[in-house]
Amino acid sequence: MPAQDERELRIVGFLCNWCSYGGADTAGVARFTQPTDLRIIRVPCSGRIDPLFVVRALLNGADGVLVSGCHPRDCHYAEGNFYARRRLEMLKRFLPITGIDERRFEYTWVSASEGQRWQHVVTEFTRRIHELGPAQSFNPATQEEWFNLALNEASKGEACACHGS
Amino acid sequence: MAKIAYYPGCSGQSTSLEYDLSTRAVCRALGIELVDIEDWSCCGSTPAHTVNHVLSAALSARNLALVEQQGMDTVTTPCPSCLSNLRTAAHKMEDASFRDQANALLDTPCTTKIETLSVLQVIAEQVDAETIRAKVVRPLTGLKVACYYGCIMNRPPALMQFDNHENPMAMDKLMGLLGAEVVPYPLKVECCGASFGVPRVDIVTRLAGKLLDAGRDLDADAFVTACPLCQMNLDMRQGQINTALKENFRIPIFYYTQLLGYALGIDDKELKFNKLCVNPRPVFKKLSELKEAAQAG
Amino acid sequence: MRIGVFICHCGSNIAGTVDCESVAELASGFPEVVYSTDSMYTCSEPGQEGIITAIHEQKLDGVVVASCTPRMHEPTFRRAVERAGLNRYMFEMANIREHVSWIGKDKEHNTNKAADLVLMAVEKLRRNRPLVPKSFETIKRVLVIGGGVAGIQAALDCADGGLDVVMVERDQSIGGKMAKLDKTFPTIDCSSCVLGPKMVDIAQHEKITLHTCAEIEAVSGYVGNFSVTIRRRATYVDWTKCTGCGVCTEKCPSKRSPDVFNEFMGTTTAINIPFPQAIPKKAAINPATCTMIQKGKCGVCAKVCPVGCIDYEQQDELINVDVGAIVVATGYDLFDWHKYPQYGEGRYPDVITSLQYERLLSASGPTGGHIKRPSDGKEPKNVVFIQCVGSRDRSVDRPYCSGFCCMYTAKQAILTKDHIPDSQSYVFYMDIRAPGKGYDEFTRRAMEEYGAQYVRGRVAMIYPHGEQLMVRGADTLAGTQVEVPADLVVLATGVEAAQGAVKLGETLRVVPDQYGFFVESHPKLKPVETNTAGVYLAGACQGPKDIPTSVGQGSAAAAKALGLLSKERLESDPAVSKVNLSRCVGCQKCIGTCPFGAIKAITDRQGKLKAEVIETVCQGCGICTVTCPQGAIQLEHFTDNQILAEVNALCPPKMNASFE
Amino acid sequence: MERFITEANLQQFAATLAGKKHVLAPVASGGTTCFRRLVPGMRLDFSRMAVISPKDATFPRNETLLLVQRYVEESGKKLELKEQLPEGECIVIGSRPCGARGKLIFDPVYETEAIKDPYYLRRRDNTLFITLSCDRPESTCFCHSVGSNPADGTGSDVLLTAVEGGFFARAITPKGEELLADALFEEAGTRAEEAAAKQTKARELMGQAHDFSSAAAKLLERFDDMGFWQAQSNKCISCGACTYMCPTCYCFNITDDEAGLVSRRLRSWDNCMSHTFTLEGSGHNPRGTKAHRLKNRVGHKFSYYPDLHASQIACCGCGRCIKQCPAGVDIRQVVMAAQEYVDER
Amino acid sequence: MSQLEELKAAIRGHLDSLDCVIGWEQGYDPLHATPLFIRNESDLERLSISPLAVHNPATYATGFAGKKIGMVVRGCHSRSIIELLNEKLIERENVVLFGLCCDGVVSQRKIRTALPADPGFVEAVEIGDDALHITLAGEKTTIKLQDVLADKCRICAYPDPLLADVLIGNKHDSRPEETLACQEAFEAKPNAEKFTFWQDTMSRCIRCYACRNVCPMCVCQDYCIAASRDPLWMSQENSPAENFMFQMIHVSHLTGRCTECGECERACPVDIPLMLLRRYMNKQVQEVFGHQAGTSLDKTPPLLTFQVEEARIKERDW
Repeated sequence: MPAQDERELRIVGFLCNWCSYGGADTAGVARFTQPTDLRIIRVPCSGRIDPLFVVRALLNGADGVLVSGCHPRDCHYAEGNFYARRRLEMLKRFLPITGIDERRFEYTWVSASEGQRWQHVVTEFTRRIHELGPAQSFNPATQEEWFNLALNEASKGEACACHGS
Repeated sequence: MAKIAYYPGCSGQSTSLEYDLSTRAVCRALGIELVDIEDWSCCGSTPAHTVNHVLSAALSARNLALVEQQGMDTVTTPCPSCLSNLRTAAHKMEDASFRDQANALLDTPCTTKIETLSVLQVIAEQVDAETIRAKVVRPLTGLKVACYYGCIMNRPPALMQFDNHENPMAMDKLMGLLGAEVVPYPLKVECCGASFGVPRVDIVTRLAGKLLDAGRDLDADAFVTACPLCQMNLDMRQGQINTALKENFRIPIFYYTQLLGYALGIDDKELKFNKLCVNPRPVFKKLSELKEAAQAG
Repeated sequence: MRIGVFICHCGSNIAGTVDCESVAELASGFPEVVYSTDSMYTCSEPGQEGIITAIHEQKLDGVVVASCTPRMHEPTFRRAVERAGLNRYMFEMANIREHVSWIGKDKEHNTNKAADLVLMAVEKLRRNRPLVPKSFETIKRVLVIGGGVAGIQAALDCADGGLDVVMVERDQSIGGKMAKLDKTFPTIDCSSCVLGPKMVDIAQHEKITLHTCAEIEAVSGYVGNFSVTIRRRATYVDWTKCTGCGVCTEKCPSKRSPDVFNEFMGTTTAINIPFPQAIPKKAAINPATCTMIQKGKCGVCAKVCPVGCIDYEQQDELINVDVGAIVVATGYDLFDWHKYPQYGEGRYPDVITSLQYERLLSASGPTGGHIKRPSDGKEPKNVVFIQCVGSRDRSVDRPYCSGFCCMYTAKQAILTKDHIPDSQSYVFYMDIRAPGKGYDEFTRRAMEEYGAQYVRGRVAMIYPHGEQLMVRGADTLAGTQVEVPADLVVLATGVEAAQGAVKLGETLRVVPDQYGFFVESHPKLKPVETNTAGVYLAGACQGPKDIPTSVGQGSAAAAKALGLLSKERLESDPAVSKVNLSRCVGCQKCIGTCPFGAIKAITDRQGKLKAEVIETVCQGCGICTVTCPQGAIQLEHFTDNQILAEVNALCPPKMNASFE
Repeated sequence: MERFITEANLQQFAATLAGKKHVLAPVASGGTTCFRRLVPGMRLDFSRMAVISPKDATFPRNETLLLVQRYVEESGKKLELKEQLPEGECIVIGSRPCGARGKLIFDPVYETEAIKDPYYLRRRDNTLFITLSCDRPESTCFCHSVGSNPADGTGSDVLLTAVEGGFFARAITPKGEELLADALFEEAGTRAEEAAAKQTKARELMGQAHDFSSAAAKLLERFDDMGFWQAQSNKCISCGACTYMCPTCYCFNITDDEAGLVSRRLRSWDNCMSHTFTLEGSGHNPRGTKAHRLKNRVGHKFSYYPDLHASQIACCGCGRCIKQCPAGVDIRQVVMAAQEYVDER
Repeated sequence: MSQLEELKAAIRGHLDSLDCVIGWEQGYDPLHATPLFIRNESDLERLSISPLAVHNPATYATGFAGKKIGMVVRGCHSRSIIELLNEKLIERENVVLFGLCCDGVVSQRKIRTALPADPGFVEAVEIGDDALHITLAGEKTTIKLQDVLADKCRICAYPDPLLADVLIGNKHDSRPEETLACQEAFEAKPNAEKFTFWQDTMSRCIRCYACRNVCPMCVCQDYCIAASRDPLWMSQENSPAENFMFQMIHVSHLTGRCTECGECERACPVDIPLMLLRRYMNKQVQEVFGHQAGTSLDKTPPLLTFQVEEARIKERDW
């Protein structure tokens, strides 16, 4: 687990109770070793996961956000993951315009029996986030960063009438 | 029809000369243009890979590199053993570190993946059935043949990716197109004894004898093979088998290309029936008798 | 709020890789935490008592336990805090075992992670509020899907317990696979003699309504109040009149129908009663082979029927029924052995399945109980049994053991010897799995008393050799190749999930595993429950099972249904959605996305449209909460605030940032 | 004290100051001009009136009042509370007279016998205004109608007037004089006259002032006439552009944020045009519609505030609320409509 | 009869049966228009439909719930109306639509850039067929309309109202397909640049919510989650991250619903180019769901429905 050797990054997981949380439990019961960066928030269904939770986490400074639900057709609530798939897909596709690397967000499906798959997903996602490194804070963290930001923009001038940059 | 590189293999220069010649003739007749690989060398055959995988792969890779240099991406060979070696080498060299090791042994490295196909696969997949049927001038109507593929033509299935590995049908279908009656031969992919022919003739005679026995049970007039080694074990050693097993087999063993060529009307000189050990004449006799009977009836 | 935090060591399960004491110490500084401690086994009696005492002594009004997964012990601890007078929803769990201690070995990282998870739980708990369940009446009727032995047992037990039962069977008769068996192991007693009376009981029980040729079309509602639509296929025979006299089947000129009951060994008439003991003993027409239905010519059965029950115009019928609980007993199907090229892929007629052999052995079978091989009707002398055809084989995606093949193969070897005393059986096997009562003794008898030759190894190929089949395999004990000439080869084909199980699972909201078997609520502690309350599993639909286990599970499922419906009223989970009427702008988007129809539109006093949740129908998925842009409809116990509090605890925004 | 400074030197002066102190100045970026913290390297933009007023200097859009940190020590759990009083000096360069004067509206509210807002007072006392007088009024300007003029120095420490080659600078306060002592300022020479002429011309361009003296009473008369207010607020979209742009709006909101182990008490601008401004805990809202809210905003500035504070209109006439309103609501017209209202019954 | 007169006549015929008709009139100066709520003949006289009349009347539609109103709508405005109808937020029988076949409206920002001095100093405006003649501080400047056309008009695919009870003007045969170079250029920038751009741009936002309140599709009215304490999605902190969070809320709630009327960007007092976000999201919606909000009646917004097999959502496997 290379991720463990480095400084931990902040990875938020949103997991549905019935499949993916169970899958993470199964991985635990089987003692499938995983990197420790991820912290899991349990929700009843992937249909409960508002894409804005993901955005909130990213803007708060999360380095990665992982969402996992039941495989399509296997939703405990019949349709939750169908809605989730649309919502999360749109979020994933939208992120590039914000400049937030869309690789920091991923959504996937893991069933309660797929402990091994869960281990794989966590390991791979954590590896990816470590490759991307710590996320840049949206709010400049120091006065110096504020200054740099201001100058950076100021130096750009008004190249484009549409949005001044 | 597209051009395709042609790897004849060593046995095609000697023991199975008739296989090589009939293959060339048949392909010409079917519009498949075979381009010989210049300066080709041995594929490593059966012994090389038992000693060293890298060296064995390099032997094959040299030929693949030549194909690459001739500006082609696919090569065909009649011999299943060559096929197996060439495909194995190409497959192993998909692994970068293995490729580097093998290429280090070559003057000119092999950089792209060259596809190797058996001539049988090329005919089965690239020539449609109607074309063949239309070109038949000497149908094999009434001839009962057992198609024997040998053990490595389709194995391992993941590598060969052609036909059913337990019950291949490519030759059966081809012979069917020529009008032959194909018997449901159950031992299509059984081992003939292969290269035990030199050290343990007893094994070959036992195994090959069983193959012939199963064909006789089904009343087969002839065997059709696609492998030089199989053909040799069944044909050349039929006498030894008869001696060892106290049998009296007299079953001609053809290469499928020979019978295909015959049906297409290719001159016997190119098909070299005279190279066969078990006299094939009874077969042709039967065919002409049947033809006469049919015309009379 | 006064929060108590309890960190569980779980023996060394957690404490081995998490510093529980420091987690407890860190937690003492978390907001509104007034009490924090660690204990060896929090779920144990003294552990729970410790929580209760702390609630009393520290005047706690919220509790966090950091231990195993909430999917395991959340109900346990909820009951504990309830015993101490708290509302069960004033409790949160942090999963520091499955999600921390068991998956990582770095103690420092694990300890930090555990503390984070506890902080998240505390932050969520601070936004919890007491929730009180609603109660509702239950319907005292059970739906049993599948009329095999498991379903039959469940139905009889429920009916005997006083519940109305509706049984739905896809085939024409109940009885399932067991009805096709000749004898059963390890007692060699007659299968239909044991099962027959139970089938009759189903037909005669005043509390049981039976629908055969029927399938489940749709299911809605919730535990205690399911609404089920059953589709009954047209049988073209009015069963209210049919007496099962069988005249029609004798006279029917179309004899091309595949004989399903006899496992496709031969054909039967287009109008047919599958077997003499069929329940219900009624005739049905196979429309695919009936000349009247296909071509409009014939009509023989209508002419000969003494009661005039033939109706060529009959249509499928939809039946609606309300039930309180559902028992799923849809059984299994056989693996399609044609996927194995080495067994001939169907080219050799004398390679048959074990269930086909069962029909050959059966006195009611196509050969009248005389073993005759399909190719030429000769009596086989050498019979080769091949085990694990479609079991324990990754290459065909069937890695699991089908469980009972070893036993029935031993039985069939014994029966072969009984039928043909001069016969010789050979059994190619991988391992013999005979863990039941009297099972191992039984297999030994097959070998020792009946002389069955057991060969440990796989069969590589079957090929015809004269009139016989040559079976070539490995004898791994002798280390040699063996070839056995066989007159008949019987394949112990493995067990697969029943056809259509996945689709039925979608209808019932019961999840199938990757092979199509339904997933139980807990592999050990809830083997017949599913994750959908009020839906229970019986028999092989949950995984391969032999008869006694299936019967046992049928009874277990019945006990669960009886227990559930013994209550006059049930309580609904109060963790359902709730509308903040002042925030709701009446856009009705939530009504559109709710999968359960649990939200309806109402008009408030000012005449404005608002949404309202029907609490007993709401399943608590939260799709509506995400749908609502105003955040006006909130899923209780998983509100935006609660989840956001967890996010904020996990990635706190910088509070002391300078503003430019 | 009167001095002169070239434009280049003014930029230099500002940049030097910015290296030492918190300087707030109009800067063009992203196609707009706003007051923002000047960072050495940025240029001041005097070409137009900044969209957002310089109110941030004395009354920032948000400020942390209190920080709370939780932690555990050997001795037990600890809670640390830290008051966040503003520190340091701030200099506003390039405000207009209306903006500089507008901040005076705050004083009667935040510095009374009973209440002294320490956060506000500290900022006010530590902020200097170098104001640029206007040479040409915009169509939305009406400072002359609320008791001011384009060269009003009230509330400023230095008043600049654009003249040939640079700016004529006049110190208004002693602190302003200290600023002008900088070596970048030159002798004013005869530029005082040039500046005076410019100022007179600017005032002339504004034309006749409107008389708002009857507004206080007239608006009160319309207090219960919701029909009037509904008509006036038809196009209002109830956003906060007007209040947040306004140099005189002083309402604030206090909210507590908490996340994990840190909490904060935050003061931020509030907006009386928002539904939540007067939303009560019970769910009742005395100003439930945009008509109620527009009535309050206009009434407060032209009637209720003047009533309490010596007839001072709580509007500096900068016109930002008119110019930036997405729906074109014009506060002058609303007040005039009340003044001119004739009861037709 | 001019188009204006034609329109006035049409409105006159409906005035009695309607609570009001929403159009435009001149605003605080000749360069700016403002919404006009027509209730009588004298209101009607002030009606203006020049390219300066930019406001989307659909913004006000839900505020008149239960009343019957008329609206003068351009192509993009009609899309907003259709989307509101599709979401059952207004009723068809309660709106009378006076459609204007639209040749585009101006961008005040572009006018400001094109003028030699601040448009605050405008004295007179004369509107020609294809140009504006603006008198500014005593000097006359001519600007070609084409040069100051709003971006949304340059790429407008629906200049003619898609839904109208009365249609004024000549329908457009075809529109030249244009793309917005600056949109594409921005999208093509590396993440780091886009990130910095939004950081800085969002530091300018004062969270006045003009973009939200002017948006015809923002129907939460007074109950936006950005301003509520329960649920508590956002701090009142006016920082780039919180400001951006609000924009994310807005984008998220508009997914598949935005009709690209451009009002958010127009209303922004500090000129934040919000349409960069809108257009990008709309492009994704178009790609994945083949959906364009407000272009046909009886379409459900894509996030309020689903398909079991999503043809254009690829499962990313691990």
